[in-house]
Amino acid sequence: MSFLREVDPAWCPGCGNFPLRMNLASTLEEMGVDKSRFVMVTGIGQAAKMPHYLDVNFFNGLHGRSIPVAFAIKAVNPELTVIVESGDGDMYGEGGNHFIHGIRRNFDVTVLIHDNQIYGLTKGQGSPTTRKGQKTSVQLQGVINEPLNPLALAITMDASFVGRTFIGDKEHFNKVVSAAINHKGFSVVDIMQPCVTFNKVNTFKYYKEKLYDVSEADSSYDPTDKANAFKRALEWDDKIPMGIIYVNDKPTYHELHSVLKKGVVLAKEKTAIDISAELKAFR
Amino acid sequence: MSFLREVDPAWCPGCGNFPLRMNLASTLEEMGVDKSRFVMVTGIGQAAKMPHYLDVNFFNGLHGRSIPVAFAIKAVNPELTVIVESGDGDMYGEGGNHFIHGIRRNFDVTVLIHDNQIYGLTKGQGSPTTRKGQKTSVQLQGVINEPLNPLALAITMDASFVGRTFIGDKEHFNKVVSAAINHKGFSVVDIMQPCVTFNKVNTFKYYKEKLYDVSEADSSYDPTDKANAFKRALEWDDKIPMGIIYVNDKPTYHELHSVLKKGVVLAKEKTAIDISAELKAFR
Amino acid sequence: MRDYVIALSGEAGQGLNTIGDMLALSLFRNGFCIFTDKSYHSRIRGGEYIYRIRVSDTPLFSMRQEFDLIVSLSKSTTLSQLEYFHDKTTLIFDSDSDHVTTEDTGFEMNVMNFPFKTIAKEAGEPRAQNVVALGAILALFKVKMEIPSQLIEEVFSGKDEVIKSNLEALERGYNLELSIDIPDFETNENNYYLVNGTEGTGLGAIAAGCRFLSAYPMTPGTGVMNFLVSRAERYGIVVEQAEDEIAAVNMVIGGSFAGVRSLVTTSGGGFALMQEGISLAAMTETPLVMVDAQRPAPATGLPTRTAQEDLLFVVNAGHGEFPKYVVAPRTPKDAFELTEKAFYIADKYQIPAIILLTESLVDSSATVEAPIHNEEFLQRFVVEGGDKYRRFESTETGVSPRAVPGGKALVRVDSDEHDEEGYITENLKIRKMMVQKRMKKMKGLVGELTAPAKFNLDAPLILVGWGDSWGAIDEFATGRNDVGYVHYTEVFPIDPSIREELEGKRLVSVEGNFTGQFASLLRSKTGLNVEHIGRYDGRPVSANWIQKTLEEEGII
Amino acid sequence: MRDYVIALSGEAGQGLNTIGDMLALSLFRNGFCIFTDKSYHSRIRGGEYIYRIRVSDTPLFSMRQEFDLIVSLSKSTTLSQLEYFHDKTTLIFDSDSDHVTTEDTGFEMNVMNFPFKTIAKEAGEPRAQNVVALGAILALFKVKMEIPSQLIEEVFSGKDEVIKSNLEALERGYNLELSIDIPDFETNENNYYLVNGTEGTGLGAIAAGCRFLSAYPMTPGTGVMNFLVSRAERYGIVVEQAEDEIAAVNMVIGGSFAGVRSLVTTSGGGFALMQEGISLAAMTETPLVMVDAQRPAPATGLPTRTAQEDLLFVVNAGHGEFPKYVVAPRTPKDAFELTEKAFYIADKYQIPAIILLTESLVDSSATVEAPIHNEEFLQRFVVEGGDKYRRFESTETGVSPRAVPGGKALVRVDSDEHDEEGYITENLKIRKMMVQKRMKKMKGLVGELTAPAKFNLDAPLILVGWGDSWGAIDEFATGRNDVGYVHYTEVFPIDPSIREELEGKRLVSVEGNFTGQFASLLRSKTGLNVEHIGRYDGRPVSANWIQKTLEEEGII
Ligand SMILES: Cc1ncc(C[n+]2csc(CCOP(=O)(O)OP(=O)(O)O)c2C)c(N)n1
Ligand SMILES: Cc1ncc(C[n+]2csc(CCOP(=O)(O)OP(=O)(O)O)c2C)c(N)n1
Ligand code: SF4
Ligand code: SF4
Ligand SMILES: [Mg+2]
Ligand SMILES: [Mg+2]
Repeated sequence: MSFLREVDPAWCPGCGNFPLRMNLASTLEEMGVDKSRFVMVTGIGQAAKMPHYLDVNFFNGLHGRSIPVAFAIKAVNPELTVIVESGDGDMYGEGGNHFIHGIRRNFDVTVLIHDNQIYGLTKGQGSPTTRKGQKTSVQLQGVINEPLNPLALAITMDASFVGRTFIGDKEHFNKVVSAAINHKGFSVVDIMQPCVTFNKVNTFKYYKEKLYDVSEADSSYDPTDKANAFKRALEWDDKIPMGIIYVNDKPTYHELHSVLKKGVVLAKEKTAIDISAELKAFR
Repeated sequence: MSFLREVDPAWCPGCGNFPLRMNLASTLEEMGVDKSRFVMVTGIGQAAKMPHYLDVNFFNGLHGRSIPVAFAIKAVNPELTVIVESGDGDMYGEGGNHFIHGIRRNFDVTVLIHDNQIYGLTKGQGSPTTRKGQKTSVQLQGVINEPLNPLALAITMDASFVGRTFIGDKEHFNKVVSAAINHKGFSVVDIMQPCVTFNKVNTFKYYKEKLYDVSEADSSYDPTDKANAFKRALEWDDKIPMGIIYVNDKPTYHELHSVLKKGVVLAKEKTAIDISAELKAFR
Repeated sequence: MRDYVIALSGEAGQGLNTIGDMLALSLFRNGFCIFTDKSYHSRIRGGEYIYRIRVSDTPLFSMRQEFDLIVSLSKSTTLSQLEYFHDKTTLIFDSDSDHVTTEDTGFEMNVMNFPFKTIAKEAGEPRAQNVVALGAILALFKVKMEIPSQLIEEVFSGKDEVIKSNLEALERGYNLELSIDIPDFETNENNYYLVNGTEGTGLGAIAAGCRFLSAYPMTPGTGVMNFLVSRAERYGIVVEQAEDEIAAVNMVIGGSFAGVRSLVTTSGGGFALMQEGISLAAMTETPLVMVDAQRPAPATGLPTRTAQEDLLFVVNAGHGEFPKYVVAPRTPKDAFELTEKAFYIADKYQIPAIILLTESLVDSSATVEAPIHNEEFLQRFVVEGGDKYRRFESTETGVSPRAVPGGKALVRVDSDEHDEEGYITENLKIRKMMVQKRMKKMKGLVGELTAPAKFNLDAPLILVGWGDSWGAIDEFATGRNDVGYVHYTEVFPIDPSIREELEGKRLVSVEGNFTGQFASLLRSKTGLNVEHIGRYDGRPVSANWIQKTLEEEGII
Repeated sequence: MRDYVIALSGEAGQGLNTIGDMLALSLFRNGFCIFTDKSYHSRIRGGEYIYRIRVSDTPLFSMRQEFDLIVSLSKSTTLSQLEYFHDKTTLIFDSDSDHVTTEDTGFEMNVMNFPFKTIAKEAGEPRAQNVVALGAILALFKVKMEIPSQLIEEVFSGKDEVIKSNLEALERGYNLELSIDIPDFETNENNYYLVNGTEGTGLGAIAAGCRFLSAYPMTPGTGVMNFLVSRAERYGIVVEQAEDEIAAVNMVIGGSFAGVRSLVTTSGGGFALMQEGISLAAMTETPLVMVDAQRPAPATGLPTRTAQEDLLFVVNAGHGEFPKYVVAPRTPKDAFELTEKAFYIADKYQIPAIILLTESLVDSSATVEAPIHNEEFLQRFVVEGGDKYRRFESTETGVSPRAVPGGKALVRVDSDEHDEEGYITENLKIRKMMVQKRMKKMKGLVGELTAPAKFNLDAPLILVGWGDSWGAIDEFATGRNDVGYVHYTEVFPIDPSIREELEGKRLVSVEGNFTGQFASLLRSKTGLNVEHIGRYDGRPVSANWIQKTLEEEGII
């Protein structure tokens, strides 16, 4: 079952979203994801155009608001596999509050962030992950804000799965993203994706040189050690950690929720409620 | 110069906001803060009523939106001492996105959060800091979300000063809050404040028993060690850390901003711009 | 029409709400008709809390502001009510407490005092002073003692000792024999229900099959969330407290997209944060049902007071152009029925439907006939779809077949302009077609409207109203032949054909706002010239207020 | 009136914008009048990018959609323009490239091709093919070669080699001698400026003394932010990119509260997120100036297209009732002047003032007279205050003395209802007084309005318009004596006295939306019956479109 739609994506030639798309489609295919029970939820941005170039159910909503939509879809229909596809501006900027509170809910979702460290679609403004000093179309003198560290933030909020991968390493992408999807709970994957048009700093080469997999580098790496994972997540300038950074297998929203833990699929319930009994209390 | 206004606060008898108010007023007095150059910015909630019970300049704005207002006040008038007064719902819930991005700007502000681990003014719903399992007026079966850890979050975002104190320890309050105000940059102080009406778990006694000061407990405690501060910040169930948890003396927004670093006080500038010269470029 | 108004006056935290509810319910269960309201401050303890109960023998739907009997638990809050005293108002207070004197008020009053606290102590429960007062008032109305006794047993169920002493306190109150004249009410067996606006809306939502609610707490909209929370386990409803209102509305859109009737509740300031979400629902043609319980604004305004200030804001909510449906119930019964209809219309036309409540409606209990549950309103209009399914297929009515994900069809929706399949498009011909498709629904929608309530349209003066002002307007107009009215519960869209009936008449809109928003709306849809009077001090309009204001303005 | 329309057709990333700007500016500097527009997709590379230039001898303010000359850099984007070809349209393309044939189009065209690429290569800069075309067109208009030469030197300043080869390419282009007839324009010395809506607004803001801007990027509102960023160092302006639109509006309110003229810019979806902030500004009576650059909605809609869809949304923005001021400039000159006025009105009345732009206005350059800077508009109305200062003092005009923190007075403002000092209150008499105080400002505000533009009001058909449709309406009506118009730039509030002038006439509003929003607004304020025609496919109205649509509707 191919997840690709035959279409010409509106991305710039050379954009990191092209390999990302191919990697994602093949990951989904290899995992044997059931297309009819798969929903992709997105905000707005270059990343968020993804579902238009795949053959999937999708809800392409507002800039920054994918998480609450995804939450409710999953809440009312736990049978669906829900994936959020977002950009660094979309998720960590406009969507920041939903990101942190979505994690707190630990519902079963996989959140893929195309992190190109720039606002692509709106022409090159600094994003929350743009590094200090980088000059952009609005930060003409260079960014002066402290960059947001997505992995550290996700770990702090205790996301139950936190990973990072790179569009340029198909195998690694497949490994991390499929683990994220298989993981039960809120999974965050920060995906390094070069923007060839607006980000001349964080290029393919840049990532290629700096990224390393934490468990390849250190076979004893323990992703369940939160403080240690946090420390790893702080690395950037010399070497950038990727792979499965943090895992905390804890009960999901559905497992803890007093109504949902009974296994009810609200989206399939048809029972009308007999309101007359309820009304009696008001006599 | 007294910072107290003669007025009967609308809080419940026994509320932790009463001692908080007295502690704060005396801290400001002892510091010799210049009242005419002091502005308090708040959102909405019980905490946010504070400026009405003090004799200060204030902007009592919208629920959750104090940080952006405070940012701009400081940006255009660096001569003002700006304090944000907020609740756990106001700051970590509705205001979460501004909290994380406000920290990234590292403008010189002190953010005091009256953390009663509950929504007080709206009658007892769970807040982001309510612990798992606690029953509330909406979470009848107990909260199931992972609580938000304010200190860990502030450290992750690299707030340049992160502290915690308790309304029941005047001296400690004075120490931490005055250090926060004296600190140049974004200072966060999470203040444990019992809500006697809606939070029967996190009581005065509860805090009194569990809170300990990190540097009193360990005289070698180094608040500039980020990973260690993070680890401390994770403590809760047995012992709750307070004091000056994390400090990172780094340049402020004003020191980095290409226009503001020249020392300009926009609020005092009167120079009209000669637009005709500018217009010439369009001929 | 006979009526009698009782006020309980005290501070938040003194248990006035409990005792008021018990008083109202006991009178109601004894066959009286009841209308209640509350006047309170935005604080948890202290401040002013006035619980008023209007007793009558036929149902009434507004308060008379002047009370006949006031039970005072706090001197200061009672003094703040002096403007509502009339010549024969009786003041009751606890003789053990600091009390209101003629010197305080500056006029003679009919004063009674009883040692409530002492009596309660004698009954073995010093905190039961309110129950003593309850007994005394109920005796006055000859309410059967089983009725309050049963309530006491329910409220304190499990605590036998407390029940015993409270029953004792009740009985002692019954025996106090207040010498107060009350009207000679007729109480008959009836089929009425005592419901407030919050309960009416909540019950309507449950009856409509709502199984997902998301909200961020905001007075006075929180009540509906609390109501559904209280029924969540029983009916399998998921109620999620969101991190902010933006999350709340997007969650509800997500739940609805996935196939479940979902509701978001808020008040004006929270509604302001949901604007982009409304526009999203419109563009994705996802049914969206919202409750906006109005309070005085701008900004934070007066959180615990009432207003009808959000009308034009709500009618014009969301950037861009699209059909929406806005209702403003008159009564708790209406709230039930219009909530059901809102879910139905939202599903049938795949549009936002907004239920505009007010603080006074949500906080007031009224005696109503049984709300009518409409089976037809359960229809979901969801299709299964198949291989060639197109979510935004162009149709005659503008309504496309709606499938939900997880079934046979792949469902694609986009907040950008899109083609019939749901894919993003920048083709301007498709754009044009899609605008027309969405706007076509207006025609069907107007066909769904029920005519506004009309009364005595031959009169020289026609009052215009909407929402919960109806009780006051109806009470004022009833029995006068110089005044008629037209009153709306479905406030958007508006059927312009009303023009024919109203043209040439003097129209005066009565509204809970300053600018006359409904007058302006009606004018924009019909060209009719509509004057207005408005109340904007945070209190609901009443028949008396209408009378006084029309006189002041020289209209009558 | 002579005119000539040139279209440059290609894809995003082909440098069309640079070359279009150089072409327009060269023609302008040679004395021609210019109006440009752009049609492009929401993508960074590829897609369709059409840059159109209308040349005339007197200033025009709308596009003629049919072009006389098209320079094609891409076959597919040119084919998508076929509907805008007329009999005599000349198509120019690079003979080295894949090109449009009669077979493709289905009709005969006037085709010319030149080996632009080859010529550029010969000039030593293969990428300069656009410059060759530039030279060829400029030669046609007999534009002095110094003019584009100077531009090339500016654009490539510092890169001497590149300048040299580009100048060479330019000259070779000049020598191509296209045999195309163009009208015989008169070009005179003049005092005109070539400005687009973004620049007009940005310049107006700078002239008004705006020193703080906060925004979250959103097409087509981003331009004004970029403009101020480009001048930030020169004039000492702080431009802050916010984390979201809610932060942006609250920042601007904060900056304004602290005493600095501040501006927030956005587009419809972002404006939706600022609703609560608008209400906050109203309640705290903090001046708030906003730019909403409209694009087609709902939701994400069509990011790079134009519309006039936000009018009623903006006019009714923010929960609760309060005065606001809304302007919709016709031209870039207007944008300058009304932006200045918006800052002035916001300060004078301490209210929100909103500047409604459109994508077509911000992206179009026009030949305008010098924008008039009004010194009076720099007045700030800020007082020093003192010990007894009361921020919300009740006054005749409703405007209270405004002090800013840091001075002699303590300044207290609250989003709750408050007393004159700014302290929170739940006193309902004060509430009532405060509503009246805020609303009183409406009177002064209406007095500030300039009359709408009026033309030939004796005609049997009066068109009604607002904002940047003026160019098209004026062009259509000029020279016809059966059509007049009334055209608004100040769209809220509306002075209802216009009724007297328009009563009894056939009024047809011409708008960039489906529902006729201004028609509806005017009707609600005046009772006038206003019909409407609307364009809602994302393209601006033009004189031709008006003609065609009025004919189709049987109106003319
Ligand atoms: C409410 C709102 N604000 C702003 C925008 C404009 N906008 C669209 S995408 C985007 C940023 C995209 O950046 P990112 O999320 O990093 O995605 P990228 O394009 O880089 O993949 C913005 C600001 C919008 N669509 N909606
Ligand atoms: C936009 C908006 N949403 C909701 C509210 C209602 N509201 C007022 S205060 C509050 C929560 C207060 O909780 P917290 O910040 O913890 O303050 P506390 O009262 O506990 O001190 C809420 C939800 C509001 N005023 N505005
Ligand atoms: S702008 Fe950047 S992210 Fe967007 S499509 Fe182009 S290369 Fe990709
Ligand atoms: S509700 Fe809680 S926080 Fe609010 S005033 Fe009462 S005790 Fe204090
Ligand atoms: Mg990005
Ligand atoms: Mg709290």
